[in-house]
Amino acid sequence: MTTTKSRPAPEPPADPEEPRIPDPIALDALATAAPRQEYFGFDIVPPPDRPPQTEREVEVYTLGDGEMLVNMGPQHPSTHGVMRLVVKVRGEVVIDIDPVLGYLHRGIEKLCEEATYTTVLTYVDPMDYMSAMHNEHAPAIAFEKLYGITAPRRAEYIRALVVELNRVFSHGLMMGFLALDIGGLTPILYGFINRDEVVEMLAAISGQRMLFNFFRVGGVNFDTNDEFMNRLGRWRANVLDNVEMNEKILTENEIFRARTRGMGTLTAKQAIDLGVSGPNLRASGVPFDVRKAHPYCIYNELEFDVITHPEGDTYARYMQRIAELKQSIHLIDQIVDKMPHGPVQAQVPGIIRPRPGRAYAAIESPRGLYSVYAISDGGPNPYRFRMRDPSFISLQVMPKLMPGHLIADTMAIMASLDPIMGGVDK
Amino acid sequence: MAITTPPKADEPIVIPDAAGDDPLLGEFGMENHPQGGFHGLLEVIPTRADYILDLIRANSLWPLLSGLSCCAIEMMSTATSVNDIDRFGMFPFRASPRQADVLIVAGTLTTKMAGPLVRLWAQMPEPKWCVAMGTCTTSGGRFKRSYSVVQGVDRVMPVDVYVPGCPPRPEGLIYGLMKLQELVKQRRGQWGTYADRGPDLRSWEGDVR
Amino acid sequence: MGHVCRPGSGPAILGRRRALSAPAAAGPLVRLLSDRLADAASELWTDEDTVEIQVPRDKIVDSLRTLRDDADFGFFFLADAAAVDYGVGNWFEVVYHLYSDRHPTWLRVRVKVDRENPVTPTITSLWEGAMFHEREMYDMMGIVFEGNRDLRRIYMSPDYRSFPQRKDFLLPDDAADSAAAGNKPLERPETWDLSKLQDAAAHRDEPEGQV
Amino acid sequence: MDPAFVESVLGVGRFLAATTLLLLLTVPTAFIVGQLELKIIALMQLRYGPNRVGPRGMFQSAIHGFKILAKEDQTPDRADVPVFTLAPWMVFMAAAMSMLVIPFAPGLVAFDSDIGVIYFFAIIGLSVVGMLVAGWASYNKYALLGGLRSAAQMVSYEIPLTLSIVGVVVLTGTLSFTHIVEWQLEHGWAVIWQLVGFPIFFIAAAAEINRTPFDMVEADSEIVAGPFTEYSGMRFGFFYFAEYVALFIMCGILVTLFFGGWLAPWPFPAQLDGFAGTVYGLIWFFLKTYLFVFIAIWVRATLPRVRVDQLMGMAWKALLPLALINLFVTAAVVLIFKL
Repeated sequence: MTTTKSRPAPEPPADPEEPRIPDPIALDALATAAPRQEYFGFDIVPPPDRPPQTEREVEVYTLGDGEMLVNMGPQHPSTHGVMRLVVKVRGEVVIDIDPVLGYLHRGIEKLCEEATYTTVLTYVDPMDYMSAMHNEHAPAIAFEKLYGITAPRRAEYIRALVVELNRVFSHGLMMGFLALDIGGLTPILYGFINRDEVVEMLAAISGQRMLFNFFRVGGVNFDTNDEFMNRLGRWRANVLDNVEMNEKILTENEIFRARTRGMGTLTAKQAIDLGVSGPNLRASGVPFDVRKAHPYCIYNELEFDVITHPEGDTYARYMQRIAELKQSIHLIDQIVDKMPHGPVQAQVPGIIRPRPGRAYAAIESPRGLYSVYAISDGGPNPYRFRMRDPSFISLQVMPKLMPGHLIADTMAIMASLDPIMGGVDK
Repeated sequence: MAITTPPKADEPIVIPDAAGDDPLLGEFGMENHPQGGFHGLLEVIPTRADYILDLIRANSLWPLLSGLSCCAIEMMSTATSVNDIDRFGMFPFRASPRQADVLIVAGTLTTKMAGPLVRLWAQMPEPKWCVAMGTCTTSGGRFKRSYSVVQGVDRVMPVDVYVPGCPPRPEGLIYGLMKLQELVKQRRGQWGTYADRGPDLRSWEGDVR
Repeated sequence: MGHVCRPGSGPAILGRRRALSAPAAAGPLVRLLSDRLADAASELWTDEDTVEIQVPRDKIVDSLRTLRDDADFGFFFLADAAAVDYGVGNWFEVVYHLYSDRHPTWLRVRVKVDRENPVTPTITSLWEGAMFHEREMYDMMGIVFEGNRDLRRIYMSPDYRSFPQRKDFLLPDDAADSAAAGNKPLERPETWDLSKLQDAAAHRDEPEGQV
Repeated sequence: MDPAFVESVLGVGRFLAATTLLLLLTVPTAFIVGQLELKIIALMQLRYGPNRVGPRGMFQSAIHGFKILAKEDQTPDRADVPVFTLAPWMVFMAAAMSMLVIPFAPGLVAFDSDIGVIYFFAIIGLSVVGMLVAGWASYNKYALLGGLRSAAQMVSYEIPLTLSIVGVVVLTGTLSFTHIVEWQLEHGWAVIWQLVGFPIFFIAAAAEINRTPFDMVEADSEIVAGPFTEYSGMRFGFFYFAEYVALFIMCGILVTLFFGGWLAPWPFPAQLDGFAGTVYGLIWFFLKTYLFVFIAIWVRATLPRVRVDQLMGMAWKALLPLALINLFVTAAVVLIFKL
């Protein structure tokens, strides 16, 4: 057998009948004992056509008096992609909720272990597809740490610029999605007008509209060009009007306030305990922003404060996003003012082979702390590439927030957490 | 009594294919209509009605509100103010598959999602069409090698129009949907043939790659 | 602002090396660690913004509790929990990244886990948010967390039987599965004929991993 | 032959003809209202809206309607088939039959009943039965939730809706829509006398026909399409028509009760005689009705949706007491000033 890889070939297990690892929860026994039944993703509510495996599963799938299970997803208008929620309700009141993930699991981490350091940056793009620039930022920093170089200063400024632009449209669309889930048709369209301007601008600098593939190890792919700067100027001239238009239709709306105030209150202690980060954490009053806590890129050269809201409810999370959106626009102004001249790409070879080592890089994505842990074994591709996606962790709060609310509120609360399933499922 | 010669037994009865030689066809602009061959005045009305129905269907294609991943954002962008597919009568994204005409598979199809997606497709009433949007749905794309990705949605269900791109621009999707309109008008879609066979409702969970 | 520089054409100084020494700010944390966690922490190592320790498996919960609750440490936020497979014959490793607002560095805690018997205590009693991390590690690596009350598969379907992120789980066109090894995936019936896919589960347990 | 018998036969014939005509009228009404909704919402969202079918896309809603009729009609496996089939008819007929009593112009009313108001509320209330059984028969949890929501919502809002009209009835002293309009010819539009009754009616009517912000029943971000989730093809088409026809009818009743029906506003002569008068009345009636249709669509493009408990709380805590006070004050005024 000729192998083209540097990895050691796996050793076959001694006895193919024996499972490779002991299975304490007897999954193998289940799989062999019961004949395999038809298993459609959403036909199994209730009960699953297999015995429940864990205490928690027993808890969710055991029905009390007058309760029923409603299955939302994987195709549901407001699960933001292909998440599936098993909701236990009594009447319209939610008793318990069990998020079922994995309908978009594409195995990106595994694929990244097979890719070179440059191609990893293309694989991570579709993860959190609303903030592709952020997805590339953390691996780029981590690989630069592994390789022991830094990007030129102009490249760092361009990185900060595109990343903040990305944050603007991501937060803008969150407003729209929240309104859509509450029943307002129009704010999402206004949000998309803003988003279209920004992505066309980013397409002018990177060449792609959505999955930009703009970052490189040791810099960025292209310098700014005239079209980008023109579009940036035009967009900057009227972006605040656009945001204000959306705010008028939403923030000052009495129905919207009644639907969001006091809904899904997340206390600071709960939020920290559950690992919530980003705007959701700051809306609970915890001033944790990676840009301030561990300044990366050029954020220690920019002036900004960590915005917090003390309430922790859906409305606070919404207001937090708007405040951060405006803060990002403020940051963009500063970045453009301070942008130095110079090259945008360090000299690195085509195939990077860092020395063996480990590197951890965290950035503040629009959904929170997005971090990358990369291990190099000296080869051309990372030995292990791990991504921590904020929306994946944020989804854990749903069983804590939802019970006691109505079905209509589950959608509002989930939209306010702003999960993106591409990032959740990797 | 007039003596008529019966056709010989071994001679096949040939039904003349009217396409091309019927002057009425050109008059109705139906030369290329595959079922457009009509042989007498009586068949004018049903055939013409069919054509009108095709026109109506082509101009009112309601997509199902179902996005799988990244392409879903561009699919929504297609429906918004800048690229407005409401112009073609495609706007009301129906949330229920029972009222949808087009399934736009927007995004990577994973093995876990394959079963639900096939089921969605089966729940849509005929006539229905499927558009595979993005490279992942046409071939697996950048995730082709992955252990949990179906390498192209056409492995589990028929596809009428492929729109490649990662993700395609909204203009690209609009172009694909206009191609679908042509296809509907010419009755070249999958649904006629597919309806005879019926959907294959086996479980795909964890099996398809 | 209009300055154009084609990638790779800059002067050589651009790829300047990063500072290799640990920042002076990490000093207090290193001293604290060797002070209070002397019996648990070993293999202390610092990066430019990370301090790394290794903790034995049976002391991990206590160590993490100390790190979280001790006012001088103040690592209140669990930033990441991940598993690493060091290959057949080696070991697994569970890696925790912690954040504290008192120290300017991340703290990385590594725990070795036996690969033949991958069991380690859960930390959901400390941070409930570790639940999804641990479910993901169980799903992807097969590491079992003792005491976790919801250890189900989170990504793959419940009847899936292998652990994809282990190093002995190979992707389809890996070496063992390549044409050079005599395998021609396009000529295999199951890659294109759906009707023959029912026994794909059988292939999954083959030494080559899932087909 | 007995003239009374002839008259009754003629009456039956007239009734049948009028019913058929109105049933036929519902289809273009639904198309017009649907087209308005498509186009107006598009313009409010800075889009073009449909512009391919017909001049300026005018036939788009008709195309949608015909397309729905030509689709496959599916019945879920475990549905209650007869009920599942009858429910759309019930909703559609409830909407269409209530059109009978609307006076479009002087003399142009299909069924000029002395108890038109009672007839109207009896018939329009039937649609709740249709929605409820549609939700029940679909064998779908979303549909069931939607059906129950619709029952709760409509039953609650019937009460303030009806009470707000009783004010007008007390004021005019008649239950016939035609006489109500004629009363307004003498005394001015009823909205002047019923400043509280009109907003109550408008809000309750929006809730009654499931318009935004009260579209809890088919809240597509929560319960996929409510009671219609399992409906496809022609049966869904009936719901689709009924929704728009009901919007038109509610606006028509609103105009009849509070805005003088076919009467023209102040600078114009209130009404003309003869055939010209009919046309004149029709024009004003439709103008005013479509003004309120426009307002309903405007609201839909602007407001989010309220929650179930907020919706019920509003009906029972705000609208009902207000309607009762309005009724009390109106009755007192009528009694004291002998109007």
